[in-house]
Amino acid sequence: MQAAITLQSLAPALPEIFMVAAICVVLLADVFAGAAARRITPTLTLVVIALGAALTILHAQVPERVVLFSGMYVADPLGTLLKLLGFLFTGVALLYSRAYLEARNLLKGEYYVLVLTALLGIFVIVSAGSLLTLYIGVELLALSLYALVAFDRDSGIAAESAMKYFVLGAIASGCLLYGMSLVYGMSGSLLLADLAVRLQGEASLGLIMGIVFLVVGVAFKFGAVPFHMWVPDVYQGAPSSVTLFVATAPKIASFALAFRLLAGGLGQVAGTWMQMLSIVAIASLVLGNVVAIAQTSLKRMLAYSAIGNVGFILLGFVAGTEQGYEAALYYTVVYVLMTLGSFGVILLASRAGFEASELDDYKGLHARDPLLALIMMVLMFSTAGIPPFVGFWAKLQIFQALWAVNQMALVVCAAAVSVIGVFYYLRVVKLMYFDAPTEAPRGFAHRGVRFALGLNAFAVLALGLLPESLLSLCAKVLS
Amino acid sequence: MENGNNMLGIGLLSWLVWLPVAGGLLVIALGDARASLARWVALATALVTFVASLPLYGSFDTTTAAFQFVERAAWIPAFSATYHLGVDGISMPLVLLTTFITIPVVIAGWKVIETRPTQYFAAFLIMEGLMVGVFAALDSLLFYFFWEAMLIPMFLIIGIWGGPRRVYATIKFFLYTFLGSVFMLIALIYMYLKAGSYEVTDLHRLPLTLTEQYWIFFAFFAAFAVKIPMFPVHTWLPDAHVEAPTGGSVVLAAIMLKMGGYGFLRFALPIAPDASRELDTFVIALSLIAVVYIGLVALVQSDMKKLIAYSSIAHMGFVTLGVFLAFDIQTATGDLRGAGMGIDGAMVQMISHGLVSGAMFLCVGVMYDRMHSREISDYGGVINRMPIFGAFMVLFAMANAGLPGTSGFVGEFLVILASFKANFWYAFLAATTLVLGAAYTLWLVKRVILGPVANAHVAELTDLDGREFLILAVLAVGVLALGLWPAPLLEVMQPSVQHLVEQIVSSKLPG
Amino acid sequence: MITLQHMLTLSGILFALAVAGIFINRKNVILLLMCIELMLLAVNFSFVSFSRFLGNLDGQVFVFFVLTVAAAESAIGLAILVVLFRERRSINVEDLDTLKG
Amino acid sequence: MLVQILFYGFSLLLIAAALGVIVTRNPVHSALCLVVAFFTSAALWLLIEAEFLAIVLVLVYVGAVMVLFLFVVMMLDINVEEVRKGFTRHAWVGWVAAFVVIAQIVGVYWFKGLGIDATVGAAPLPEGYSNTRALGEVLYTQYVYPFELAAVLLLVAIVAAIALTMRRRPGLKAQDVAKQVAVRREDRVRLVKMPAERRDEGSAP
Amino acid sequence: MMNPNTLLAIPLLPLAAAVLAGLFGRWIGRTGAHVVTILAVGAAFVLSASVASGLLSGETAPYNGAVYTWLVSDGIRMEVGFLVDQLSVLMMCVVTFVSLCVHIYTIGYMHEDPGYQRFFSYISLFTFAMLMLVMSNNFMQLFFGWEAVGVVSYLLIGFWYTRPSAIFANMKAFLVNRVGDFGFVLGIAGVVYFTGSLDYRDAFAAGPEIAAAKIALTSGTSVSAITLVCICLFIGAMGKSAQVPLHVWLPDSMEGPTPISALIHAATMVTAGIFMVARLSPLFELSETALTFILVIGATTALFMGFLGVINNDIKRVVAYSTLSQLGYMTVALGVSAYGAAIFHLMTHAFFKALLFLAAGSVIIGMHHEQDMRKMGGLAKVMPITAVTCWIGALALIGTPLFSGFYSKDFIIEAVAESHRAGAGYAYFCVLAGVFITALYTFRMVFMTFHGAPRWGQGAVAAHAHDDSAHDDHSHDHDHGHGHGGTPHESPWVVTLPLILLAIPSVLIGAYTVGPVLFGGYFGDAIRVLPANDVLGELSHHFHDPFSFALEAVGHPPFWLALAGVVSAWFVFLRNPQIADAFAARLASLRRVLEQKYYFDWFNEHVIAAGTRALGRGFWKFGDQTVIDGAIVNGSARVVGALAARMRLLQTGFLYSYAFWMVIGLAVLLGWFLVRG
Repeated sequence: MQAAITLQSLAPALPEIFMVAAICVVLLADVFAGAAARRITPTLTLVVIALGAALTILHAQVPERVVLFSGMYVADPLGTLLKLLGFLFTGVALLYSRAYLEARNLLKGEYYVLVLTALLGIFVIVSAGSLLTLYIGVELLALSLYALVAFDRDSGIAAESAMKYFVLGAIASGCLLYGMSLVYGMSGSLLLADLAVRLQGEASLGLIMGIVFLVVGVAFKFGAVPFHMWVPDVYQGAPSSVTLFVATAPKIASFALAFRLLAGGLGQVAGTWMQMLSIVAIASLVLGNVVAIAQTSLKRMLAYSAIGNVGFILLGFVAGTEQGYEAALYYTVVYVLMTLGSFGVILLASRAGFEASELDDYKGLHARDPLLALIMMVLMFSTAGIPPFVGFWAKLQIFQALWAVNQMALVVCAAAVSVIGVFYYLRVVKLMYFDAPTEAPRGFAHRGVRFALGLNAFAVLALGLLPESLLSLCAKVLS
Repeated sequence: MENGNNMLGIGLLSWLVWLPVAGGLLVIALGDARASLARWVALATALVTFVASLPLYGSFDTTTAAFQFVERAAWIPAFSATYHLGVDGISMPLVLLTTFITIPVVIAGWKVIETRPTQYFAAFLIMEGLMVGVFAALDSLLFYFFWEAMLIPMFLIIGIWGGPRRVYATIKFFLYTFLGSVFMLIALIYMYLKAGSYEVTDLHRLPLTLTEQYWIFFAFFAAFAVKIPMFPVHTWLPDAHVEAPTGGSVVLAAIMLKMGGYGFLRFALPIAPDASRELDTFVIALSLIAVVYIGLVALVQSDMKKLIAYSSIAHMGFVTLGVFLAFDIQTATGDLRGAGMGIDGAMVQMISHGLVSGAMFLCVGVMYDRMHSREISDYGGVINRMPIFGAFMVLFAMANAGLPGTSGFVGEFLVILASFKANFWYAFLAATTLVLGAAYTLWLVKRVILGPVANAHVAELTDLDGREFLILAVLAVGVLALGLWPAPLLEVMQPSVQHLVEQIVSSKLPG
Repeated sequence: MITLQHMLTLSGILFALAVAGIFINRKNVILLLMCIELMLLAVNFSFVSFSRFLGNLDGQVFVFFVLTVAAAESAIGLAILVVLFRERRSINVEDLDTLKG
Repeated sequence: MLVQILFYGFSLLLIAAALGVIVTRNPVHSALCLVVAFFTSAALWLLIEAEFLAIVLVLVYVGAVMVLFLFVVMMLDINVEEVRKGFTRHAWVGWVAAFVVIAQIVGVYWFKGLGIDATVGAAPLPEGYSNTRALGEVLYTQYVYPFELAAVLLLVAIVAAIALTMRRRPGLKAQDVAKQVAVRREDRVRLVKMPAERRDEGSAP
Repeated sequence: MMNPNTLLAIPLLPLAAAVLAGLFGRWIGRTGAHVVTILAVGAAFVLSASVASGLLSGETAPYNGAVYTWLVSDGIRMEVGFLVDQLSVLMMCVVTFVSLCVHIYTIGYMHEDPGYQRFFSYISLFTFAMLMLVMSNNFMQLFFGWEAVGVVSYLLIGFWYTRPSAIFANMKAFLVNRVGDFGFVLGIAGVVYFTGSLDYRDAFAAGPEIAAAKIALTSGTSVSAITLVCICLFIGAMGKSAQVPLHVWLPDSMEGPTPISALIHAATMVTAGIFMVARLSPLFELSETALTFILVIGATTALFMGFLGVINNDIKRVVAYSTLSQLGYMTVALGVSAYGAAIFHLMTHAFFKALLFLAAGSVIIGMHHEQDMRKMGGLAKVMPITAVTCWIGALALIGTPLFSGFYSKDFIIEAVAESHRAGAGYAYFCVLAGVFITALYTFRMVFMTFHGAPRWGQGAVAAHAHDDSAHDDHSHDHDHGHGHGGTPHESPWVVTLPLILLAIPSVLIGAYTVGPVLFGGYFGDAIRVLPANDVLGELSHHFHDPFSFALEAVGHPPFWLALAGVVSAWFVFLRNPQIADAFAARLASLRRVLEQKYYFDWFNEHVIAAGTRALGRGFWKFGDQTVIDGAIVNGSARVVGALAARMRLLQTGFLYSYAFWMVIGLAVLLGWFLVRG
């Protein structure tokens, strides 16, 4: 563990190292570019992200688990995949956001820096080998997000939602920490690998208490009921571009957090947290899908939809098998892909002085902007879990994983609730296609971004028709 | 067996699935600006697909119950799901029905659809492909994939081109069907985990305890009973039919409802035969309620489409009745003679109902296009102004009432014959359709078609144009041909039906 | 003799009080930030005691990082508070109810 | 014995201070209670021989964080009267919930058994042990990775705080020292040569 | 062996003509239409006759073979095929001959109608359907023909589709027939159940097996299979042959043009039920109960429908009630196993009843489409041919010795008298009383129409305005070549020729054929009677030759009853019409019952139809809309919606409540797992 650190040995940590450097570069470039920063920083950030992804692919791939920094850092194929997805989703999110930010005078270097630090936080979580790195990653991500949510300083609701997010997030961090302290106390180590070895058999009460606190922390990061209260407010209050980001890439982090912590560190006492998660998951499914019906704001509706979908992801963990984790991973990836698209549509349907955030803003969207409506429809059906779109496979896999461990009640419950959920996705389609357009203005018409969005929707369809590639990828990195 | 119907390395059934989908996409790509070209492309696609589907019948081997025109390719190795298509005597006629019905549907929407015409045609073409997929899929996951995907175009068709309450109707349609299908999915997953495969044939072979079969049966029942639809989960149908545009109603009645019946034959019965045996009285009771109760309800409808919709439910009651007779027949007579007749009857009833209800809805569409009303009370004496149309309408009405010589008779007759073997009262109640079916259909004809010209609007009606004549004539020929000589249809079904009967009476209980 | 039990109990009470402070207090947001500090203090107590009583230094290192993070966190929290106050001219918790439902 | 007296004394003080944070109505008082809580905590940590952290706690928290809090409280010029509303009707529910959580946690520690033996005192430290040194040794070796990340975390805090609070208002009358220093004579005064003109008295109406 | 192609041509020629006239009527024109159809039907008649002569002369054996396989299901072949034996060939001849006459007659009757081609198409189609029915060798085809004649009847009753009464009547006819078919199809299903075949041959062969079997109706009770099957089959016959209580459609069917009334509702279609029972005699013979049932139904129909003829004033309806009554006679004959007598009466009845109808039609034409007998009288002078032929028909109907009806009816009465079947006594009374009644209403009609003082010419136009329903109106266009209320005139030759053609057999056919048909073993194997039931066999001992039998009849009660009927008719309706009025006033309540036709229509409309609709509406409004849609479907949607509205209130917007819920969540999880752990 105390072997000399060489450049060669650090290669698996290249993404993080690169990101730290990149953050500094972008920050400095932005400061010194002055007025030109508006143009340079976004592009530079995208270049940096692309570069990072390329470097990750070329140099940071590991065939199997590699441990660095005295066990603090773990590199494995799953980590590489998640990081690449992090790069991808963040890059796409930034691509979609640019015009929106410009129109709202939010296009500042700090925004991009904060996004990059959030991404770094995600990476840290993804590669965390100890409770400490996990915690720092969580905080790195969370603090960046708090700042991003409040980024539109002229928006009262943004500040309000940021405040709520912050306070609740801090409580959740507190719980997470308290849980970590208990787990540490029970095991005497911070390293997840040690935990997995030391915490076995019948869980002691202290451990159970610790796990409860950890589950609360994890559930909060996912936005699962009853630790979900921040989700609707943040989704609605934050600038749409931030919502887009909050709703997407951090879900990878949440998955990684749950996977590293629960499945990894506490994998031998899975029985305990699986039960807790199942309660949380069912509550999320029910509340998310039911309350979404009563929403009038699309962003808020998608927030509740997120809560419901998180319930599905957690169900994957509840299964507690490799198949279950696979399903959760797949679901996460797919969900993020779809959410990127739907918030992308929200961004593109907005313009200066007009936020297309209310459901009624989408009335007759098809008549105004057929492509956007088509994309949104694809995404809505996909999120609802209707074939031939990829969302179906995600749900199917969760069901399969749960059935495989005979969790019939959960399967039936999830299935029934997802039917309720379908209703509000259909309502969006209904507004766009069946209702007459109101006199609402057209959104931005940036061809490149529209193309990207179209590609996003196409991916949802293509992965739905031929799901094998992504499925086997998920299976490969987890085995 | 491989019939070797390959073009460009793609099997015939694949062509039938994907050609319409591709045509639909092409039509969308043409856009409303080139609507007239798009119409012709749509028609050409429908025609080519139909012609392409004819070899299914022509090269069909009627001596075997095995699946034919089989295509199989890896699809999702992770779930060991395959892209597995094939038809037997049960699905092949339904595939042909699908490809056939799409043609009149396209023609029916030719001029009438003015808003977003290309999307309209595209939706139908895509749906055609998906529906063929449903009937041809031999992998249950693939089946489910098509089954659900098909909801999307139908949802849009009702929602975009439908009537005033279209939103309610289409969402009701979607949620109802979706709710049912989800349970089927759960059952499929369960069996996949047991059998390690989604292959239909593997599921057929999978031994299951009675409890398992009960649950699986109910899951399938939820999906198929909604789709058919059976009492008491039928209430989506009248709404969907009433609000859907003509083409939508036609496809809904002619094909979509058949998927429920097909599902029972392909999945519920062979997979859970012992549960089916235990629960057959329940299903039969619901079917008979459908025949009597729904027949009475149809009688008092004031909306033409609703009336036909209810009549569809009653007719589909015969399908479920026929399908589930086998067990009671075995109990009552000790042998299986007649069981196949019930299934034969159900199958013929499905095909026939596809033609007849499609034609009925087209007829209503013809009137609706002129009068923009579906209320019976707005009509009267239509035949005075539209004699040719009136003749067609009377013909289809008679077919709907099950007149011998039309296709509507064959299925009902066979099912009644078979049901007598099971229980006299089954036959008794089923036979009430002779009276009820005639009552609501003829009363409709009396109030709408016959009589003196009712009002000034009727007085301004013009008779069928060439386009309308063509589609009604084609359907009329179909209705009569099937009624006068159903043997070719029965012949292709025979081995598969026999095989099915053998399957469903052999217990799958382990040990 | 001070046992681990004593320290942990103290930590537990502090934690619960801090949490309680957040939701029984509707006065102002700044108090919530203080409660959060209190909560982190409780956690630190737990870590320090475990570390000391297990004879394992990791817990104390963790506390070190928690302190760092807490500082950064309060900086950001206060920054948000400032933004909020500028927009709303109030930091009353009960005024933060625009987003709901 | 002395240790125990000290422990209980500081503990009570700590809890009282924590309660004070929650119940006092003036935010400044709360902040001061919090300071007290930190001090007593530091004392308690000293009691269990975690000297370094005790000192850091005082330095970082009391020295930096709490000052920041007070600064903000003062800066925002909060109307103390308005804030003095106190608890609302349902506060008792909160107290009950808090009590339940306390009961649960304490119950585990005292009555149910934690899973490890928590009733023993800490092992005495070896001779010449330096808590600070021991921490320092691991911090830059074993924990170098989190250490670096902590740096990024602080950077985030800086960037975020600046991005959120710093604004350049166009109408603000602030001095720019650099500009003041860089000024040249020519920028201040311009000498203009003009031909003399006769005043035309009569042109005025 | 008969040539199957010939047999095939017999039904197909009219079908082809029907298609030609129906689909291409516009191209071939009016003349083309009637030429084509008449040629086809004529050819069919000629072919039938040649087949008949071949069969009767013993040159060819009865034919029984399939034409094509309709379908094969579960090993049961359903075929279209012909069974041409003595029974069916007789029917074929009758059908084609009457049809031919009606075709010719139609040229005159319908010559003004715009639906001329359509009409010819329909009646040709009917001929096809009827031939399919009688020539069938299996139940499936029987049912096909059965329904097909029903549907053509539907089309023809509603021929003038703008008339509300016509389209009401045709729907009623179809529906009532469907009630019969309901039983019929059950009966067929029963046959298939027991024999596994639809073929007559197999069914008859399996008759004893069915007789031995039982059908469980409830878990406790079971009935004899043969009885159930036969009664079910007979219910079909009740619908088609208008037996009480399924007779209600037949009087209303007079809304159709008169040629139709003659062809379908007198001569052929309504006798399909009789034919069917005779055809299936090997089965019916096995069930004493079913035959008793038939007997009682038939006797009731024979008598009570006759009463209605006495009070009706519509010339066609009187004939229609007479048809009902005569059908009752035939049914009675079936009921006493005198199938031959039934068929014989069917044949003679076909001729004289068609004759009467066509004569009535001729009167109607002559009266410029007036049907009310109260506005006629004395027409014998202006319409001599019609009057004479009508007299012939009437005499045949009441069973005047030597006329065809005499032989057929008298043997029915004799057979009933011979029979020992339960209900035979009641039936004997009914048929005897029926003789008097028949004579009464028949000659009431004859006298009111052709004799006495002419009542036409005054107020006919005004009456027309009031009495639209009893008026044979030619469709919506009132643009007749001549006005109403003109002087009656004799009809053109195309009308009178069929009258004459029909009058000949009405007189002669009875005497000519009674010997061979009834007693000469004519039917051979076509009709099977158990020796115990063979009443005709008993009668054959008394029968030597037609003339002596006619002489003997004078000594029998039927003759005197008929005479009494004629005399009463003469006395009451011709000599002293006020007596009739006095009777009417005296027996007002009885008269009301008769006028209301025993309240059958009232019951059907107000109880059955209205009840059905009320039930349907109840199911729809309550079952579908309130319970299923309202409570369950929309109800659950509402519940979810309300739940959503409630649950979203949890998200109060207040930070402390958010925190509170988190703590609650924490506390619950802690509590749950700490207590459990």
